[in-house]
Amino acid sequence: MNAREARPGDLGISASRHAGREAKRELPGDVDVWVFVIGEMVVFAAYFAAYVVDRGRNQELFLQSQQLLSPGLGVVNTLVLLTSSLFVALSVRATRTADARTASQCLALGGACGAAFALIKSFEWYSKLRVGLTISTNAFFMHYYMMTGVHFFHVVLGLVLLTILWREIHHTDAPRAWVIESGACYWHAIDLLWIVIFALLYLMR
Amino acid sequence: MTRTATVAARPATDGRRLRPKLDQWICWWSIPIFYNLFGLIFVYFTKIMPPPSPGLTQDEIVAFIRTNATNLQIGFVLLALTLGLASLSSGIIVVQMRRMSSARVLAYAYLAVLAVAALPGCLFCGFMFVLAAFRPDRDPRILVLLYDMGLLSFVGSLGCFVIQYLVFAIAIVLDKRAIFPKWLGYMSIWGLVTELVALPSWIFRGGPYAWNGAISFWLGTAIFVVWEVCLVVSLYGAVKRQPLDEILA
Amino acid sequence: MNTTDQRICLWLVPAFAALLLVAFWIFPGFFPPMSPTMTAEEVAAFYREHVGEIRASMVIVNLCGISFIPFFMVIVVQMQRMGNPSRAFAYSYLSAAASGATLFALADLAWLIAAFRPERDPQLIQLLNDFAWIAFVTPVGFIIAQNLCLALAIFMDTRRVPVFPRWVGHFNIVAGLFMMPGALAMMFMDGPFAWDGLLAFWVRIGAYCLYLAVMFFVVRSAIDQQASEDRLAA
Amino acid sequence: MPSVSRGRLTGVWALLSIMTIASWWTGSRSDGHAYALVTGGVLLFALIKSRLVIRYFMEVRFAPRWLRLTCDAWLITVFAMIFALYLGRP
Repeated sequence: MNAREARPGDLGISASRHAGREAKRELPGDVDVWVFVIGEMVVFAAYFAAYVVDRGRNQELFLQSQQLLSPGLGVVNTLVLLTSSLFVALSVRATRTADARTASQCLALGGACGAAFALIKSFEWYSKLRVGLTISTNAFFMHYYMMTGVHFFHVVLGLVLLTILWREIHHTDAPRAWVIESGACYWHAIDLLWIVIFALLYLMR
Repeated sequence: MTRTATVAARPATDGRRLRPKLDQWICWWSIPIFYNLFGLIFVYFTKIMPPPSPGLTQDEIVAFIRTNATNLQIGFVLLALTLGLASLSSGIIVVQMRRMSSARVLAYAYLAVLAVAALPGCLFCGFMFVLAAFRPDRDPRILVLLYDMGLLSFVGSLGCFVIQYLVFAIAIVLDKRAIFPKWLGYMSIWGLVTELVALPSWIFRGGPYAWNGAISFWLGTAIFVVWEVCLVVSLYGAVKRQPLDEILA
Repeated sequence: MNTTDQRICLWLVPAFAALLLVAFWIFPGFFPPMSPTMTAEEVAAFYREHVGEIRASMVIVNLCGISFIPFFMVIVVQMQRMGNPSRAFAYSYLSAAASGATLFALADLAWLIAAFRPERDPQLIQLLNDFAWIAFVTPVGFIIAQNLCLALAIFMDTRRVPVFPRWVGHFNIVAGLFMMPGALAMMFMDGPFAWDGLLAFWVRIGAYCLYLAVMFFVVRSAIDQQASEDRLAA
Repeated sequence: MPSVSRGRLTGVWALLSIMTIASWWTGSRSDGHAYALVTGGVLLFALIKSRLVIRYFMEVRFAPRWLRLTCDAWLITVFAMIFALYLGRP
C-alpha cells in the first residue's frame, strides 16, 4: 500500500503519536496484516462449520472418538500458547517504551512457548498415530488432524514471523513499531483460533 | 538480403513512445480472457467444476462420461487451443515482479513453476477425460481409472501451486517499492493454505475434504477466485503506475 | 558480446532435426499414420508386429524430442534485444516453450510404455496408444502462444534496424493458424481432423517443419546482425 | 499507540488460564445427558476467552470502530453458527 510509506518508521515518531491517542484511535499494526488476519479467521470459520455439521450427523461416533484424545495435553497446550501470547504482548509494550532489552527477552520467551506448543502437538500426534488413530480412522479424526494440522502450519509460519521480529529488534537501532505490532497481531490470531479449536475438538459434548 | 530492403521500407515511427505499455496490456488482458474461457470450459462444457463426486459407482462414472462425451471433447479442444494464454499471464507477472526490490530469483521461480504446473495441474486432466470420451465403450474399469487420474491430477497437483503462492508472497512481503499491495502477498498465504487442505482429497471419497468437498473444493475455489480477481486488479494498478521513464530508459 | 553460444544452440537444430527425421521414418505408424478407427486387437497386433521399430524410433524421440529448447531460448535472447517496451513477450515465450516441450516427452513415454509389454491386454495397449497420439497431435496451444508472442514482439520492435524483419511476424501467425486444427483430433475418429487426417496430422507437422526451417535462417541472420552490431560498438 | 498496562496484561492472562481450566472441568461433566448445557458452557467460555484475546492482546480495544465492529461480528457469527449447527443437528 502506498499509505504504508507514510507510516511512522521508528519509535520516536510512534512516541509522539502517543500524545494524540485520545483524539484518534489507532490501528495496531498495519491495515494489510488485518486484512490477512480477518481473512484467516473467516477461513477457519469454514473449517469449524464443516466440523460441527459432520459432528451433528454422527454425534455418537464423535463423542466416542473424542474420548480417545488427551484433554490434558490440550489444556497444557492452551496454557502454553496463552503464555506465549502474553510474552509477545509484553514485548510489543516494551517496544513502545523503547525498552529493547525487555522487548527482545519477552519475544524470545514467547517464541520458546510457541515452539513448545509445536513440540507438544507433535508428541500428541505421535502418540495417537502410534496406537493406530490416523486421518483415515473416521470422520472425527479426519477433522482432528486437518484442523490441528492447518493450525500447526500457522504456528510454524508465526514462529518464522517472530524470528523476523526478533531480528528487527536486535539488529536495527530503531525497530519499527508497526512491524512488531503486525507480527504480534498475527501471533495472537493463532492463539485465538486455537482457543476455538480446543473447545470444539476436546471439550464440546 | 531481404533484411536491408525491409529496413528501408519500414517507417521510422517510435511506436514505443506512442503506446509504451501496449505489450503489458496485451498480456494483462490474457488473464481475464483466459479465466473466463477456463470457467466456460470447466463449468459449462466439461462439468468438471464443481467436480462430480469421488464416491460415484462404476456405472455412474461410465454414465457421466457417456452422456457428457461430446461436451468433454469440445471443452478440452478449447483448452488445448488456449492454454498458452496462461504463459502470457506469467509473462507480465514476471515483468512486474522483476521491478520489485526483492530478488529476481523469485520472479524466475514463479515463471518456471507455472511452466511446470500447466501439465499436471490442468492439461493432464484434459487428456484423461478426452481419452475416456474418445472411446466411451472402453472397459468400464479403464474409464474409472481415467476418471480418477483426471480429477485427482486436476484437484490434487498441489506442490506447483504451493511454490507459486510461496514465491509470490515472499516477493511481495520483501518488496520495498510496493509494486503490489502488501495484502496481496498475505492473501497468497491463504492460497497456499487452500492447497494444504486439499491434501486429504487424495484419501477421502466423501465429506468436506474430498475432491468435491466443502473445504477442499468450494472454499479453495472461492479463495482462488478472490485471489485471482485481486491479482488482476493489482496488476492493472502496477502497470498503470509504472513510470514511463522506467520503460523508455 | 560473444554469440558463439547462440550459434551452437542454433546448429543443434539441424543436427537433432535430422535424428528426429530418422525416427519419424523408422516409426511404422506414421506412413500412413495409424488410424483412430483401429480396434484394440488391431492396435495390439500392430505393436506386437512392429515392436522393434517402435522402440528404436521412440528411443530416439526420447533423447531428441526436447532438443529444440535451446533453439527456442535463442529466440528468447533475440526477443530481449528487441526495442520492446518490456520483456513481457520474451518471458511469455519462454514459459510457453517450456510447457509445450513437456507434451512431447509425455507422448513419447506413452508410446514406449505401450511397446514395453506388447502382450498386455489390448485395451490397455490401445489406451496408451490413444494417449500418445492425442498428447502428440492435439495440444497446440503452447506453440500458438509462442508464435503469437513472437509475432507481437516483432510488430512492436522499435529499433531502427529491427531484430527480425516484419514478415517473420506474419509468418509466425500464419504458421500458428496452420497448426490449430491439430486440437480437433480430440473429437474426430476420421476425416481431415482425425489425428491421421490431412489437416490435423500432415498440415500440422508440415507447418511445424517448415516453421523450424524458416526460423532457422531468420534466427541465424538475427545472430549475424547482433554480432556485427557488437563489432561496431566495440 | 496506547498500550495496555503490564499488570492488566498479566491479569487478563491469569483470567484466560483460569477459564481454560474451568472449561476443561465443564467439558468433563459428561456423566449426565445435559450435553447441550455442557457444550453451551464450553462455548461460552471460549467466546469470552476469544474476546479477551482480541480486546487486550490484539489491542482492538484501542482500534478504530470498523475493526472493533468487524471483530465482534466475527465472534458473534462464528459462535452463533457453531451453537446453531450443534443444536439443529438432524
